[in-house]
Amino acid sequence: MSNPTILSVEGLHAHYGKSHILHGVTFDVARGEVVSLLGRNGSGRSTTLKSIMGLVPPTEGHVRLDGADVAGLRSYTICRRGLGYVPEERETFHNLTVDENLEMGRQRGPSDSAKWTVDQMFTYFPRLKERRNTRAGSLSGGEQQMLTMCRSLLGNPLVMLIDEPTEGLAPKIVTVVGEVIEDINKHGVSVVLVEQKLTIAMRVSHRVCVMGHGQIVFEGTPQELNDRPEITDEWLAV
Amino acid sequence: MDQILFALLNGTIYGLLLFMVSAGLTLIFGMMGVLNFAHASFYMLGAYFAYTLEPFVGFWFAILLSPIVVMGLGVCVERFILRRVHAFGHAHELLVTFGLAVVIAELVKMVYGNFAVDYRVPAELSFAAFTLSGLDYPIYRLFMGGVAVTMFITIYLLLTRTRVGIVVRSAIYRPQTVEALGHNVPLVFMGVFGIGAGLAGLAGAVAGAFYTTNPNMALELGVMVFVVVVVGGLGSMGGAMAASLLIGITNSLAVGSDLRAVDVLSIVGLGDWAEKSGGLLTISMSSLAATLPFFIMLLVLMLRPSGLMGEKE
Amino acid sequence: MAIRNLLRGTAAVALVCCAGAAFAEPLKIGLVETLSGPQASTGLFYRNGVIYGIGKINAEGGFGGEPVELLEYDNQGGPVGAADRVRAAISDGARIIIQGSSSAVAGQITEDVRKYNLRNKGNEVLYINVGGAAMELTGAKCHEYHFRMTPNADIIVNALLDGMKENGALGENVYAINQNYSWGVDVQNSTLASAERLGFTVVEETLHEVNKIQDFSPYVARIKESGADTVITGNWSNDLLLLMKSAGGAGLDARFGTAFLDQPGNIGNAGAIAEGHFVATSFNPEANAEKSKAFVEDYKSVIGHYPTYVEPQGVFGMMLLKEALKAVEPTEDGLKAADLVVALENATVETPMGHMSMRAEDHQARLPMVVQKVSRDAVYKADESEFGFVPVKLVSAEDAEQPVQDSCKM
Amino acid sequence: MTDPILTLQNVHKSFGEAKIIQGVTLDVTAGERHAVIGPNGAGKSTLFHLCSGQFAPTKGEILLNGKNIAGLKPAEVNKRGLARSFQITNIFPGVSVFENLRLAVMRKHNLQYVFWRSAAGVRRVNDEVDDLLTKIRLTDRAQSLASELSYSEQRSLEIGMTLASDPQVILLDEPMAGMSHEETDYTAGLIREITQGRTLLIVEHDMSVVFSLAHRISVLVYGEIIATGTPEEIRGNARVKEAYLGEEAA
Amino acid sequence: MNFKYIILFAAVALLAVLPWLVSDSLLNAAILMLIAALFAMAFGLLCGQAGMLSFGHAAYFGVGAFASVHAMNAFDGEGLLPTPLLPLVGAATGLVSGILAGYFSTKRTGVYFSMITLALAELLHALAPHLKHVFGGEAGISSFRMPAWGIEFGSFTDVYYLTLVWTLLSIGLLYLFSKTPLGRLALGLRENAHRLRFLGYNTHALSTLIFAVSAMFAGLAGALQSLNIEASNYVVLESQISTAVVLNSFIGGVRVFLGPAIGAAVMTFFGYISSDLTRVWLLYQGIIFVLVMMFLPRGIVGEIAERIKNPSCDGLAQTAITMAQRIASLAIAAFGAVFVIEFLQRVLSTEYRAVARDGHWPDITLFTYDWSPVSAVPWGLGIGVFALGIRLAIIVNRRAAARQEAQA
Repeated sequence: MSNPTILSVEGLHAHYGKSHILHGVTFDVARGEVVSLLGRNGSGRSTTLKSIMGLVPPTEGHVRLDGADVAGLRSYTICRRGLGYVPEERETFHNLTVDENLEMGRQRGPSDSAKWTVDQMFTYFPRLKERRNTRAGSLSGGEQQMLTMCRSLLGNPLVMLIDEPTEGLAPKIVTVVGEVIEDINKHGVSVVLVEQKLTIAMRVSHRVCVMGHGQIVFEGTPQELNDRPEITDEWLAV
Repeated sequence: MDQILFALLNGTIYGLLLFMVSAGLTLIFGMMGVLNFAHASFYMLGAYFAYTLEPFVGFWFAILLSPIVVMGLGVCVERFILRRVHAFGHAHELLVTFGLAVVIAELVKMVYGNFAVDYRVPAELSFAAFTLSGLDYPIYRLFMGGVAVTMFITIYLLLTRTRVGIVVRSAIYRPQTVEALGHNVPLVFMGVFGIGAGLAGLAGAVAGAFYTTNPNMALELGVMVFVVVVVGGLGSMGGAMAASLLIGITNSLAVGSDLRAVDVLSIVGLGDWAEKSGGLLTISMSSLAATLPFFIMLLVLMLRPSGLMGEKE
Repeated sequence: MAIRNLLRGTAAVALVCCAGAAFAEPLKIGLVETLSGPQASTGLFYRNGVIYGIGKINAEGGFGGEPVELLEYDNQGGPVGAADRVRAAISDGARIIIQGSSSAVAGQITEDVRKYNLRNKGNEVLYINVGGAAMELTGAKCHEYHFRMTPNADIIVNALLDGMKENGALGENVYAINQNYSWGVDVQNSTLASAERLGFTVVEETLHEVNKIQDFSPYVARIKESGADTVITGNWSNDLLLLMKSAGGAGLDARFGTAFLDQPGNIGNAGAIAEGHFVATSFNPEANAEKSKAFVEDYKSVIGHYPTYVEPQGVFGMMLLKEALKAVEPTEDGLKAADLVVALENATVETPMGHMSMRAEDHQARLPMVVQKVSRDAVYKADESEFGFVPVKLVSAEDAEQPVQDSCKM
Repeated sequence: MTDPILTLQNVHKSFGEAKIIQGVTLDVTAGERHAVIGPNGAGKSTLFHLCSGQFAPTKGEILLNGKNIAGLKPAEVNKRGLARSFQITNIFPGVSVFENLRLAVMRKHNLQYVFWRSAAGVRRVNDEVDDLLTKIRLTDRAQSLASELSYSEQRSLEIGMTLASDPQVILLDEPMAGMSHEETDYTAGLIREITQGRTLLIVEHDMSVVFSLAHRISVLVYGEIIATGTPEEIRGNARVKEAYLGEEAA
Repeated sequence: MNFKYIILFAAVALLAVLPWLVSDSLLNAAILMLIAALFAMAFGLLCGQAGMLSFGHAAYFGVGAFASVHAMNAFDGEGLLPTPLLPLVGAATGLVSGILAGYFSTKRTGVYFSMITLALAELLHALAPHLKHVFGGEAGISSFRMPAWGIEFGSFTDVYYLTLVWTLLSIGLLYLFSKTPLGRLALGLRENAHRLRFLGYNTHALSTLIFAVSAMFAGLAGALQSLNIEASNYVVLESQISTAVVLNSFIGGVRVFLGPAIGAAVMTFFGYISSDLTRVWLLYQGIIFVLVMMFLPRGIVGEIAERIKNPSCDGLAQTAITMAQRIASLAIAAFGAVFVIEFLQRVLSTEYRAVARDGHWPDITLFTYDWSPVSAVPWGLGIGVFALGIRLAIIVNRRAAARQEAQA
C-alpha cells in the first residue's frame, strides 16, 4: 500500500466501567483502504470502533486521523474531523422520518473528503426514496441498516467505521450492503468494517485484522488469512 | 349554554397559559431527564423583568426582551450549576433546581418587595374582544391564547422543519448517537435549557400583566406545571398541549359546578346515606377544583406512566 | 443547676449592662409575627404599626419608669412556628405576646397562651391580637387573656354594608364570594345575616379555594349570570386582586364591597378597575382630617411612609395598651397580667377616628370604622397611583359594635 | 443424565414485528452443562430472559421440573429453582461483597420480611455466605464494597449470587465477557467447580471455554436452534460453521 | 470504632443533661431539633437506604400529628393511652397510611415514584381544609397535654425528655431495623431492585414495607410535634414540610446513618437562630442548600465520614490544617457575601425606600457601623472580602491538589 495512512490507532486501551475491554489495540488504515476487524463476540471489535469514535473514551493510546490525535475528544468533534460511524444497533431515530434521519447525518465534512448527496443515497437504496416520509421506526431491519449507513455517509467522512452492517439481514440485502461498501470505497472513503460474515469481509477488505481478548492477534490480507486456517479456527470459527 | 361556552373558552385560555409555562419544561425533562423545580421561577422572573423593562422600552419590547434575559439566566444555570451536579445523579439535579427556586423567590422578594408590583395590561390592550351573554371578553385573554398558540406552532415548526429541531428531537432519545453524527449535544442541551427558560419567561411576561406579578406566582404555578409535564408525557410537545388543555378545561368546568358526590349518589338512592356520612361526599365540585389536577396525575401515573402522548417511560 | 443559674446570671448581667445599668427588669413584649415566607408582607406591616406604637409607649415613660422592650420573633408563617416562637418569647421573659397576620396563627397563639396560663397560675401572659379576625377568637375560643384590637367580620361587614347602603351603592342583589375558610365563612354569614335588615337578597354565595385560583373568570361568569349588582367579598391578597381584575376585564357591572382592598399593591395593580369599589377599615387619613394629619405625619416621620393597610390597626391596639399600662402599677416581678387585664377592660383611648375601648364580655375591641370608596379625588394616593380612598362614612365605635357571641364563655 | 430438568417446547417471542425467537425446542438434562452459542443477534439473551421470567414467551411452554414456568415473574421462577446471572454485571455496587451475598442467600431462608432480628445474627446465613465466599474465592474481599472489586471479581460475585439460592438450574449469560485470558481460565475453573451437582445453561462466546466446559452445545441462529450435540458433533457440523463464518446460503 | 461509641455516648449524655445547661428558649429549640431529626431519619430510611425519593412525606408526618391530637382529646391522657404513650398512635396511623400510600407509589420507580408521593400529599393537603371534623379547618385542632405517670408534662423540661426518649428510642430502632434482613434488603432495593427480583424477592412488597416503616416513624415524629405544641393544623401537610425534610436530609447526608438527623438538627437550629436575626434567612438556607448540592454531594456528615474512611495521603495533621484553612477562607467569603446581601436587603427594603425617596440617601447601620449606600466603600468591602475568601479557598485547594499530585 503506497497510500498514506489516514487513520492510525496506537496502543488503544478502553474500559467499560470496571471491565478492561481493549488491551492495546494497534492498527493503521491507509487512504482508500477497507480494513475489516474480525473476531468473535466479546473480542473487542465494537469497542474499538466506539473508542475511536470517542463514545467509549480511551483510557490510553492514540487515535490519529489524518495525522492529528483525536483520542479523548468529544465524539461530535471527531465526527466533524472526518470519521463516520455506523453503530451496530443501527440506532435510527425512530420518531423521525427517513428524510429527517438523513438530515441528522448531514455535515460539511473535512475539505478533502468525498462529498455525498441525498440523491446518491437514493440511487444506492431506491427503497429509502420510496419511504422517505415514513418514520424510521416502522422500517424493516434492512431498511434501517441502509438508513444508518446513508446517514453517516452524508457527514462526508474520510473514514467510515461500520459495525456489523449485515447482522440479521436477508442474504439479498447483505449482498447489496457489500456492494455499497465497495462502491463508497471507490469514491475514496476508507472503511473500517466489523463483520461477522467472513465471506463478505474477505471480499470487500484490502486487509483484515483478527481480534481476540481485546487485542489484534492477526493482521494481513484476506489471502494471508486464508492461508492460515489455524487462525480462523482459533479466533473465528467454532 | 353560554355558561358552558364561557367556561370552555376560559378553560382553554388558562390551559394555553399552562402550556406556555410547561412547554420549556417538557423539552428539558424529555431531553435531560431533569424535572426542573426552578422552571416556574423563570416564569416569575419573566414577569418581573418585563415589569422592570417596561418603563424604559415600553410594553411590547419589554415582553420581547424579558424572555431573552431569562434565557441568558437559564443558560448560566445549565452551564455553571446543572452541568456540575449532573455527575451526582438525577436526584441531585432535581434538588439543586429546588434550592435554586428558593433562592430566586427570596431574591425577588428582596428586590421587588413582598407585594404584587404594578405590572398591568397596557391601556391600548384593555378592551373587550366581544360580548357573550352580557360579559365582555377581554382582548388580552385572546392575545395570551394567541401567544400560546403561536408559541406552539413555532415550536412545532422549529422541531419538525428545522435542522436544529430535528437534532433536539433525536437527542431526546439517543443523545450519544446524535453526538456521533457531529452534533454538539452539550451545546444543544444548554440551548434547550435556555430556550425552555426563555419560553417560561415569555409566559410570565405576558401573563404577569394580566394576572398579577407577585413573589408567590412561581409557587402557585410550580406544581401545576409538573402535573402538565407528567400527564402530557415526557418530552412530548403535543402531550403538553393536550394535558394543559385538559387541566385548564376540567378546572374551569369544575369551578363552575356545584355538583357533589351526594347528588350523584342520590340518583341511585344513596343520597341520604351520603348526606349523613358527610366528609368528602358533601363537598362540591368547585371546592375540589384544586385537587383535580392531582387526581388526573395520579390516574395517569398509575395507568399510563408514559403520559398521554409520551413515547418512553 | 448551678451551671444553669450561672448561665442565667451571666445573661441577666449582660442584659442589664446593655439596658444602660438600670436595675428593674423592663417589661418585655414579644412580637410573634410572620416576617419571612410567602405571607411575610402583611406581617411586616403589623410589625411597623407595633414598633410605632411601642415607641409611643416608651415616649410616655414606658412601664414602671422603664422603657418597654420589644422582642421580635418570626413565626415563619404558620401555627407550628408560632407555637414554638410563643414559647421562646415567654421563656425570654415576654409578658405580652402581640401578633396580627393570619387567623390560623392567632388561633394557635391564643390557645397556647391559654394553656400556658393554666399551667402557670399567677405568672400569666397576655395575648394582644392586632389582626386575627376569625369570629371564634372572641367566640368559642375566647378567654380572659386574649384581647382583639381589630374589628371582626361582623363589625367590618355591617359597617361596610351600612356605608354602601347610605351611599346608594348597595344594590338589591348581592353576591357573596369568599375564601373557603373561617374568615371567608364569617364574612359570608355576616352578609347573609344583614340581608333582611338592609333589604337585599343574597342571590348566590360561593366559597372557593384559598390562594390557589389563577383564573377567576368562571366565578365572574357566575356572578354575571346570577344578576347580582353588588359583590361582597372578604377576599384578600391575590384572591381579591384577581377577582377584581377578572371582573373588570369582563366588564362586570357590579359594585364591590371588600375588607382588604387597601392592601398595598392592589390599587396600583388594579388601577381604574377598582374605582368606585368600597372597603371598610378602621382608619382613613381623610376622616377627621386634622387629627389624622397629625397622626399620619408623625407616623411618616418615624416609619418612613404614611400608615396604610393594617398599620393603623396595630397602632391603635398599642394605644389602648398604652392607656392600660398607665393604669397598672408594677409589682416586684414586673407586670402582673391580671392587673393589665382589668386595666385593658376599663381603658379607653382617643384615636384619630374616635374613641376606642375594650368590651369586657369577650375582649373584642369597640372601635370606629371608616367606610371608604376608591376614587381619584383622594388626598392620599395609594401605591403611587392616581387613586386613593375617600371616606364615605365614619361609623362610631358604638354604632359599629356587634353583639357578643353566645359561644364565648370567659 | 437422562431426565430433562428444563424443557423448552416450541417457544416463540416477538417484539412487535420482530420475531426474535422462532420456535425453540430444547431439553436440558439434569446435571449437564449445556452451552448455547450462536452469532450476535441470534436471540440468546432473549432466550435467557424467557427462561428467567423477565419476558413472557409469545407462544410455547417452558417446563422446569415438568411444570410450566412460562410467564411467571422472575421472583417466582427463582423460587422454583432457576437462577441466572447477567451479561452486564448486575450486583449491588454500593454495599459490601458479604452483603451482596447475604442479600442473595436470605431469600432461601425466607427472611425477607423479618424485622425483629438482626441479619448478622442468623448463623445459617452467615455460614452459607462464608461458604459461597470460599467457593468464589472472595473471602478476603468480603468487606470491600462490591463496586471496588476488579471486573473479574465482580463477575465471580455475580456467579456467587446466582448460586446463593441453591438453584437446581443455573443460567449464566456470557460470564467471561470482557475478560483477559487468565481471568477467563480462572472463571472457567470456578464455573466447573460450582456447578458440580447442578444443571448449567450457559451462553458464551469464548469457544475454548464452551468446548471444554459443556457436555452438550446448542447453536441458536436467527431465533432457531439449528443443531444440538456434543462438542465434537458441533465442531463437525457444516451448518454451524456456515452460520459462524457467514458462508452465504446458496 | 471505639472512638465512635465514645462520641455517641458523649452526645447522648449531653442531650440528657441539656436542660441544666441551656435556657428554656434553647431547650425549646432543642425539642424542635429532635423532632426534625426523627422526621429526617424516617425520610432517610426511605430515601437514603432504600433509594426512594419521596416528595410527600409531610402527609405521614401530618396524619401522625392529627391522629395523636385526636387521641389526646379522646383519652384525656388517661387509661390506655397516657400522654407518654401517645406517639404510638401517630406511629400506628403513619404505618397504616404508609402501607396504603406505599402500595400505590412503589408501583413506580424513580421520578415517577416521586411524582406519585407528591400528588398524594398534595391531594391530602388540598382536601384537608374541607374535612373540618378531621383536620379542624384553618384553626386546626387544639388539645391539652394531661399529666400522667405522676409527671405534669407542663414544663419545657418534661416535654424535652418525652421527646428525647422517643427520638432516641426511634433512632435506635431505626438503627436496629437497618441491621435486620428487611433493613438490609432496603439497601438492595436502592442498589439494584432489578437484581433482587431475580434473586426471588417480591420487590413491590419489600418497597411497600419499607415505605410503611418510614411513614410510621414520620407519623411518630408528627405525634411528637402535636404533643409539643398541643395542637395540629393542616399546614403540617404543606409541601414546604415535605421539601424541608428532603433538604435537611440531603444537607446532612442521606446515605450515612445519622446524616439526616444531624442535617435536620443543624438546619432547624439555623432557622431558629437566623429567622430572628435576618429577614432573608430563607435566602441563606436556599444558598446553603445549593452550595451543598454542588460541592458536597454526599452531604456534610457524608463528606466527613468519607474523609475519615478514606483519609487523604496527607496524614491526619496536614488534613486537619487544610480543613481549617479551607473553613477559614470560606468563612471570610461567607462574611463578605452576608455583608453584601444584608446591606442590599436594607437598601432595598420598603422602609429604606420610603426614607430615601427624595434623592437623599441616609446612612444604613449594619454590624454596628453606619454605611452610605451611595459610596463604594460598603459594596467594595463586602465584595472584596468575598473575593478574598474565595481566592484563599482556591489557593488552599490548589496547594492540597499539588501535594497530592506530588505524593501520587
